[in-house]
Amino acid sequence: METYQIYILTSAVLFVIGMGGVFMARHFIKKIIATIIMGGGVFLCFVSFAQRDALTFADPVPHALVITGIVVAVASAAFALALARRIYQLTGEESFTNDK
Amino acid sequence: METTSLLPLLILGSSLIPGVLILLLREDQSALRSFLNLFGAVAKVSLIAWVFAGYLRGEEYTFIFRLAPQLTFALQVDQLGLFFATLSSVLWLVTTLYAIGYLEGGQHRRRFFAFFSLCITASTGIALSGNVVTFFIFYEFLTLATYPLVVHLGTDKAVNAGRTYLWYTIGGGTVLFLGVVGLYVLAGPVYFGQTEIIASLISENAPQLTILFFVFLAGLGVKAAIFPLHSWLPISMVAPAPVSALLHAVAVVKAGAFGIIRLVYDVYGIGVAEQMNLLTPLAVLAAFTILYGSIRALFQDDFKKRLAYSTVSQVSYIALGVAIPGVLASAGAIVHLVHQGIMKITMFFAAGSVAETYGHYKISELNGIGRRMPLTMGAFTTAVFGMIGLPPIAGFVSKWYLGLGAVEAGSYWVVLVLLGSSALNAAYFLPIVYRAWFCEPDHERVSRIRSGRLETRALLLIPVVVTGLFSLAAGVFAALAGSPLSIAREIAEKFYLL
Amino acid sequence: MIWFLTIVLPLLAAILNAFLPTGRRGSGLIFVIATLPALWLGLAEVSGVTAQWFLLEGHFSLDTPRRILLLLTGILWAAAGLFSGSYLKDDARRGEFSFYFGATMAGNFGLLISAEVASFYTFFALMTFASYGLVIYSRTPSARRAARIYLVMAIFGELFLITALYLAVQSAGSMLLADIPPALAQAPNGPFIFLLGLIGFGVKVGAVPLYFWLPLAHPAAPAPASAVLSGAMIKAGLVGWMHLAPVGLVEWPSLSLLMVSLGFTATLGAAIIGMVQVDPKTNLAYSSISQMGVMTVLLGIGLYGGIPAVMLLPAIALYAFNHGTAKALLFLGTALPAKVGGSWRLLMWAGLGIGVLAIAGAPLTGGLWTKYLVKTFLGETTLPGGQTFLLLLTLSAVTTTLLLSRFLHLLHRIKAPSKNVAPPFFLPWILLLLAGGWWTMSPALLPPELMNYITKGKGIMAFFWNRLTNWDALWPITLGVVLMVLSLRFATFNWWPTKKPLLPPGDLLHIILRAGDPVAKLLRKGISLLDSAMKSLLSPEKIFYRLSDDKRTSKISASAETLLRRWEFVGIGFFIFFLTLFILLR
Amino acid sequence: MSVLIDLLLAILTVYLALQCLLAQRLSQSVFLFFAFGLALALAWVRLGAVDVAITEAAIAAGFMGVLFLDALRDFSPAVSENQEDLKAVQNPPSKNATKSLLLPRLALGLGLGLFLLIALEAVWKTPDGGGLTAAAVALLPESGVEHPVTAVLLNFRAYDTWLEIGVILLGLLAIYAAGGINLYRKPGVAAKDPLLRQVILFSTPVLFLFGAFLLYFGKTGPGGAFQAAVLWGAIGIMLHLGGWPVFAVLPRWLGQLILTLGLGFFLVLGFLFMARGDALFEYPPAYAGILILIVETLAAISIAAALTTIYANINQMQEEPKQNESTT
Amino acid sequence: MTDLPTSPFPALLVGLPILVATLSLFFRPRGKAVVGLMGCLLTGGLGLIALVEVMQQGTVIHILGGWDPPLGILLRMDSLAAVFIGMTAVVGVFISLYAWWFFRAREATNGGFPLFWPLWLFLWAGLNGLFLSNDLFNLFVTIEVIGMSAVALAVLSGKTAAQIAGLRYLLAAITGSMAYLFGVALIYGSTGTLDLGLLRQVLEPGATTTFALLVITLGLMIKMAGFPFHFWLPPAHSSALAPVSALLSALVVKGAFYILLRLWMEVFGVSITFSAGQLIGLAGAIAVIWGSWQAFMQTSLKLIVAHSSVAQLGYLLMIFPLLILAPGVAAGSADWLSPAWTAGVYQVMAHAFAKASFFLSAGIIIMALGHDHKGSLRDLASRMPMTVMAIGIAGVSLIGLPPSGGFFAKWMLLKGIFLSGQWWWAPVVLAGSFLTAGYVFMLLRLAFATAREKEPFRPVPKGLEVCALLLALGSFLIVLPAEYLIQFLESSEAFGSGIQSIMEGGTYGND
Repeated sequence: METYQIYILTSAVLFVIGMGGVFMARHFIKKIIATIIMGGGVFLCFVSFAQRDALTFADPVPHALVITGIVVAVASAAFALALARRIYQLTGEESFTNDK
Repeated sequence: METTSLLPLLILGSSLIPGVLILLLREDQSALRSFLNLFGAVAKVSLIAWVFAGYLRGEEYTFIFRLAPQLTFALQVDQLGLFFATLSSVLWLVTTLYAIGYLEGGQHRRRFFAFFSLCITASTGIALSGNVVTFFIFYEFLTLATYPLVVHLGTDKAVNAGRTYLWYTIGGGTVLFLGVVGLYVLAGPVYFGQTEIIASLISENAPQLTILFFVFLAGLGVKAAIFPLHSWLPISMVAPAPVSALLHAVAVVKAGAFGIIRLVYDVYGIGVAEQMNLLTPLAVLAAFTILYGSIRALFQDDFKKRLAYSTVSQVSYIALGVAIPGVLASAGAIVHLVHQGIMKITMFFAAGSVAETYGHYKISELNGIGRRMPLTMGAFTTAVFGMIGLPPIAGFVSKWYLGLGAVEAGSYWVVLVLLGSSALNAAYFLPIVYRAWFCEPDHERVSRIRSGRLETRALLLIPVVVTGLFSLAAGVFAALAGSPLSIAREIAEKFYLL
Repeated sequence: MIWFLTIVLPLLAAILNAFLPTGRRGSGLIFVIATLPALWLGLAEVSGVTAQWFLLEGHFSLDTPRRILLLLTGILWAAAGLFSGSYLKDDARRGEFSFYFGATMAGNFGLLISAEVASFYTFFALMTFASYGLVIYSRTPSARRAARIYLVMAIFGELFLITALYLAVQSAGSMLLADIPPALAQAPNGPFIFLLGLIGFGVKVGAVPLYFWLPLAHPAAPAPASAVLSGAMIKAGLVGWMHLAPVGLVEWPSLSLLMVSLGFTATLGAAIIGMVQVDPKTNLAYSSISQMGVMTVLLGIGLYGGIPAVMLLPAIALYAFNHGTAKALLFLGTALPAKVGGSWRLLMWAGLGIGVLAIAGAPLTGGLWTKYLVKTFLGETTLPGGQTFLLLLTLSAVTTTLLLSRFLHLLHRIKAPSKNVAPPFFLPWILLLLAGGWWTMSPALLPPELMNYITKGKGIMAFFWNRLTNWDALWPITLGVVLMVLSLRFATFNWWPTKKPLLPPGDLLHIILRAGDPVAKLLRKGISLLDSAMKSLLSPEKIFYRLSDDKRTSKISASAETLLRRWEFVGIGFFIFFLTLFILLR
Repeated sequence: MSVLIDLLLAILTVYLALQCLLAQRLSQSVFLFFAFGLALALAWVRLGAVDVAITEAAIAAGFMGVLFLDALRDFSPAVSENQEDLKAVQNPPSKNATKSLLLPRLALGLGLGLFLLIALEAVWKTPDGGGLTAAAVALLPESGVEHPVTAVLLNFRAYDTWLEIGVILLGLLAIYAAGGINLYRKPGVAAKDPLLRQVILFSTPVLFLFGAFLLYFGKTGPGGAFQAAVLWGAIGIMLHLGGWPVFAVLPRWLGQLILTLGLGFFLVLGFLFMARGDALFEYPPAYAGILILIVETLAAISIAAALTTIYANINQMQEEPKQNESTT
Repeated sequence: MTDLPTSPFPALLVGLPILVATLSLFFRPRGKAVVGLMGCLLTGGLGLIALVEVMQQGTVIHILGGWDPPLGILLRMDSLAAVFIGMTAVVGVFISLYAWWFFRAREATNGGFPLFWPLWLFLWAGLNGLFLSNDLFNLFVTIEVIGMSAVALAVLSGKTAAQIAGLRYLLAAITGSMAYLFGVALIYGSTGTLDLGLLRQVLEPGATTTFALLVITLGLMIKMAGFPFHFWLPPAHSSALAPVSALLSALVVKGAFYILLRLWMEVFGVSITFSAGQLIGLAGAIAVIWGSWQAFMQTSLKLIVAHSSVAQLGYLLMIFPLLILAPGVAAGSADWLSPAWTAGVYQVMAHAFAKASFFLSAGIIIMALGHDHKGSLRDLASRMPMTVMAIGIAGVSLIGLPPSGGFFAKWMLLKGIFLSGQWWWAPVVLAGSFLTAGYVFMLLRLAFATAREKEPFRPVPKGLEVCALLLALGSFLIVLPAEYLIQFLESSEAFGSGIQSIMEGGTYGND
């Protein structure tokens, strides 16, 4: 078993955990964290492939993609967090109450 | 097919452009609005006359615009279309006059007249469509153009009526849509008159064609108010009288009936339709509708509602005639298109005038109205006798041809239906006549809303007299060359020669 | 031109007179002028015309029987018109009366001169519906009722009529009326078509059993209208029959027997019922039914073959002529006793007597003439039972005499004015008396061959001075008069009703109504049930509205949507979708 | 041995992720999230992705963590229980409600499980596509930089990177939008702890230098604009925490210039060369190195400014009085 | 790939809006609006010029940085992309003009929402980028740009409801993007390339490809609010400001659809089965029915319109089953492909115009009345005839009545359905039309009804009404050039192509 294989499996698991979190977690913050975990899984997958495809050095393209991806994900998450906090301030709600 | 002419487009434009312009006018510019309206109406009548003359000289007027492969917007001129277009345009002219008088001082006249014009545009469009899809386009356009007219009053009743009206017509349109697409898929672009296309498919695609026929029928049947798709019609009676008149006499129901004529004669061809046994169900439905409408009409006290149910019944004559193979019945059906139109419009005009002048909406209030509005009610009575099928009024002529056609085809039961309908017609119309002429007015209830030297406003009176005379003339001069009947006969004969 | 004037002038007269204010003179004259073309056509032979523009191509022409009838009609309308001009001069609704009167006149003339189906039917209908206005004219409840029944029956008749015409035209392949009898003779469904026509026109004719509207409607109208109703318009139905009947071309024993027996039933039965009426006009109406029965018989024997149409039809027309003039005279006469006083009454009674005798068929009247015609044909026919028919005919003379004596008796009871006066409308009456009498005597109306046939070539005077004929004609009348006088003289026999008729007018109607009432109620109930069922059930939009307007529906759909908006359910949806797609992609 | 480490690390990561989501208290979650980020960063290192590790640690774990931490002050101040538990205590749910929750959760769990199985199969069976290493190596000399990741980021796929810088600016704008505030409101002032201020003052230059080093080093080895930007951004955040609201002092136009410089210059440069007839973001190989360095530097400054502003704005939200509902 | 003509337009289409957006940040609110509007007009003009360019030159490309794929990124503008960009340009310009008046009218009370302009320009750039992109990862970035700017715009109003809806939207968007990115990762891992053109050549069927297809499809379905994932759309669209709602529903959701369509058609053909297409179609069908029904049941105007979007997007999904050829059907004999594609493109365009107009009209009404409860629409026809007209015309297009773009789309859809023999979709199309008519005419019905009580009524700038009306008319006018447009689209590689379904169970897991 090679390193990348371990991580590639891990990536799938992380993705699933993140997804489960998005669907099941109640609190806004947890949902946001869950999306980041999802993203973590995806990025792990990329980087694992990079390691698999390494020659003298690891495949730089996935690395670059992941860096881009992380920044994008963080920007979204920060935005989500801002929204969540704003909602809390305005209504005191910490989770979706499922009314319209 | 190759020659392209803008004349058909111009015919449409003669009402479309005034319609749009009116929409841009201010509400208080009523003189200009009336001018535009009448100008458009007169222009349309003259244009159609011009085209008709040209057509008789053997010229072709075709306008074609390709939207997509196999999807063509085509206006073409044939006798049946011109026939219908003439009816529409002439009655539009009359109704415009009437409407100007009727709505004097009313609300939202800008909207009313604008859509009124659009409505007739659609009607002419239906008449001049050269193929199924163009027909469908105008068919739906008509639905939309009439809606604001139906709900014109804006009362809850009107608005709810509009709702029902739309449910039905849109539903019908949707079904028709299915049929149109199905036809295109099966047979390619079908121009009216190209019955050989369907005929060539009959050996392979008979079941599909049968299904399509009934899909079409369901779609067209809504506007033609064939049972059980008729409910919208009596309900949409809440509209102002000119609208009801136009709706019942020309625009909407006729669009459906005209569509059925086109379907049977110009798309499927009578031969194919007969061969595939498509007509019997249509005949049965139409016959049932005729009786049903009449029976329902018996129980209506609302003047216009009774007229509406009568329309349900009368329009099905057209479908019935179409469903009976034979030149005579076809001619009867086609000529009834016009005859029913002029008679029914007379009746609605009369009903509207009575309501507008004396505020009577119910039949039970009409005692002695004949004395007070002799010309109006005289025209109405003429139309009534026509409806019953008494000569020498227009209705007799169509009924005569229908009956004779039925006998010729050996469908004796149809004759029974016609007779039953005549009897029922008499049963629900004659009481009105009786009240109008032979009952003493209930004096305390009589108060004229508007006073004047004439029995009512001139613009309300002239149209009703004119259409009343029309319905008389269409019967008395039926044999004259150029009368509706003679044209209808020619059309029908052409269908059977093909 | 004259053909159109025949129709147009009455219509113009109708409109003109409708605007003539009450109390103004001249309306009678206008009507008379309006009848002139018809009279001219009735007298002179004018070749027919074709009006291609009219309706479904109009043809107008006349043949002998119709010319006779047109003449009759013209005379009657002229007389009645003149009569009405003064009779109704001060009536508040005269304008209206004149309108319907004129329109009816136009219809009546028109149907006689029409030679093809469409215009015939047109004018027939015009006459039928315009005369509604005459029937309802007095606006009394009984008139309204009579008018309603009249209308219903008229429409009933029209329906049969139009069916018969459809079928006839179809089998003839032509709209010309002249083509119809041969076609019916050929067509397998000819008898059926004729039967339809028999019923359709039978309503107008007042044939058994469709006559019951007649004793109500004819008396309801004012006297001049009654006169034309009973004298002229009733003959329109006869014309219709004559147009359809393939006389001499076929042998339809059952139809023939049917007509003959119905005719005799009418002749005798109506006379008896008429006798027990108390209103002179009702009495006359029954008499009309009775007399039409004789004509029915005549036509009936024609359907058995053997007698050519050119013989029979003019004969029937002549019978109708006699009856028409006399009946009109009597109907107009009903207006007289209350107005005519003094010595004028003598003239009046004489005139009425002549009328009665003419109908009864007394010697020296046209009645004898016409009765003789009937007798001749009854004798000639090969229809089984010819002798019985002759007997019945003789019997009918007795009953007719009784009936009409009863009529005179009823008139007699009307209180006369004490002064020696004659109303202005007495003059038209006299004119009618003269005209009717003269034309009845004249043989000119008949085609020579028929004339020869009847008189066996001996000439007309020989016929009139035939002792045997006179005696045959005279004794039943004498018997009738004697019976009448006896019954009036001796109280034990005087069971004539005075206040209330023994049988209500329109006898059969009451039975029909009694029997039909529950049926009608049931029918109405059924229809209204059907109506309400259709109202509620058969409007899919209502079901839809109920569904969509229901609070619950919106609640359910809203909560479903809320459910779908929950993250858990989104997740479940996600996985379901995922797994399904996964399986489908494998 | 190394496999074992990797296995352990993998299990740890998964465990932390799970715990992070399952934790009862929100604060636990946030701390576990920190830990998760670090574990993931370790994994990156194990996979030879040092750049990614730095980015992850700095941005995903660090920056986001700080934001979450900051948010903790906000949510459920008294008890950091989960909201639903709190509510459950306040009004005990009916039996139905719990039942209705249980079933969907079970279904969800089942779905997740199946999804996981399928996902595992899929990743396991991934064929070897070979990647783009060879292509990158081949073109590296033309790129103007020596570090392949930087080459990809700022030259080969400069477009993505440019868009990404745009995303950060966009994120900032979005957060403004989320706050329902106007762009020109300046961040307020935070707490003034003297000790903290000292520490911050001290660490600022260190961080700055380290960031600059990373930036420059990015040309040849791991490190680059983002990593530097995070460090510089950290300065901004700390200064803000210490009561020196950087953007409050700067003139407005300058602040905006700093924020947009990276994106703008990047693009303008691209357009300039495009005007010359080249493609967008096509640099002449000769100047590529220096141009990339400039772009990177400016990008780093902008990103740092953006991160600072983001923090400042999010941080400030709580202090802002409840805004009057703007009626739309 | 490189033999296609190069054009600067693709780069400009993405670059310029962002440049203007950046520039606009330097201005005060008023100036921001002016610059923003100018930028919008510029971008719109650019889009149309680019469309003309493609019409003249055929497909053009722009190799970013001069690096060829797979290492570099290629912007590719074929006729399909050009049409979408052109549509975005037209709709965008009108919405921008509307927004200009809209925000000016409320400047006094709400400050005029200056942030709208940069965000909208970012969004526009993202959309253009998305239509042009030929790279899986770049697509991810563009959808993130779109997603974030869209959510930011959605919450711009600052209302609580908008923010909750926005957060839901954002989380859904992130989840969708992550799922998409997971698929991208797997694809990259198994092929080593991200370029769509190359992928088509090298992608092998197998478990990984299938899974990647699955997550990508699901991710994009979430982003485009396909049936079970429409949960975020109605609240987000309905609570946003009017011009924003218009943007979101007219343009944003189309982006995800565009990618989904292209990926299915151009990339994943190797592992797609006929029945999978049926499932997507089913989702679309349910969306049509469900969305329309929900719209019918709503009580406020914007919610009606928002739910209607769900349904209208369902029609888009319904073309998928038609584009996949059942095993054994030769692509040459499949004459329904072109109609199906036409249906898709026209549905996108018609919906863009009509729905934009609808939302803009809703905004006008809200501005005039202060709220949009449907009951208050009474008597609107006499007070604001132009707006009611716009609603009517747009509604007609949504219903699919002739001769609107919606009609054309439905016509083509039905035609495709019949030609392909998949008749079971036909009732759905009809039922959808019928229900759509239900809610459209419910609105019109109210508009024509007389008011029970006179509500306060604020006058509205005429420009707003004109914009809405013109957009509505646009949904009709697009039919006029139909024939030319179809011809033009046929030059695109994807347009008119179908996927040969793999045999059931044939190639999965044979590695």
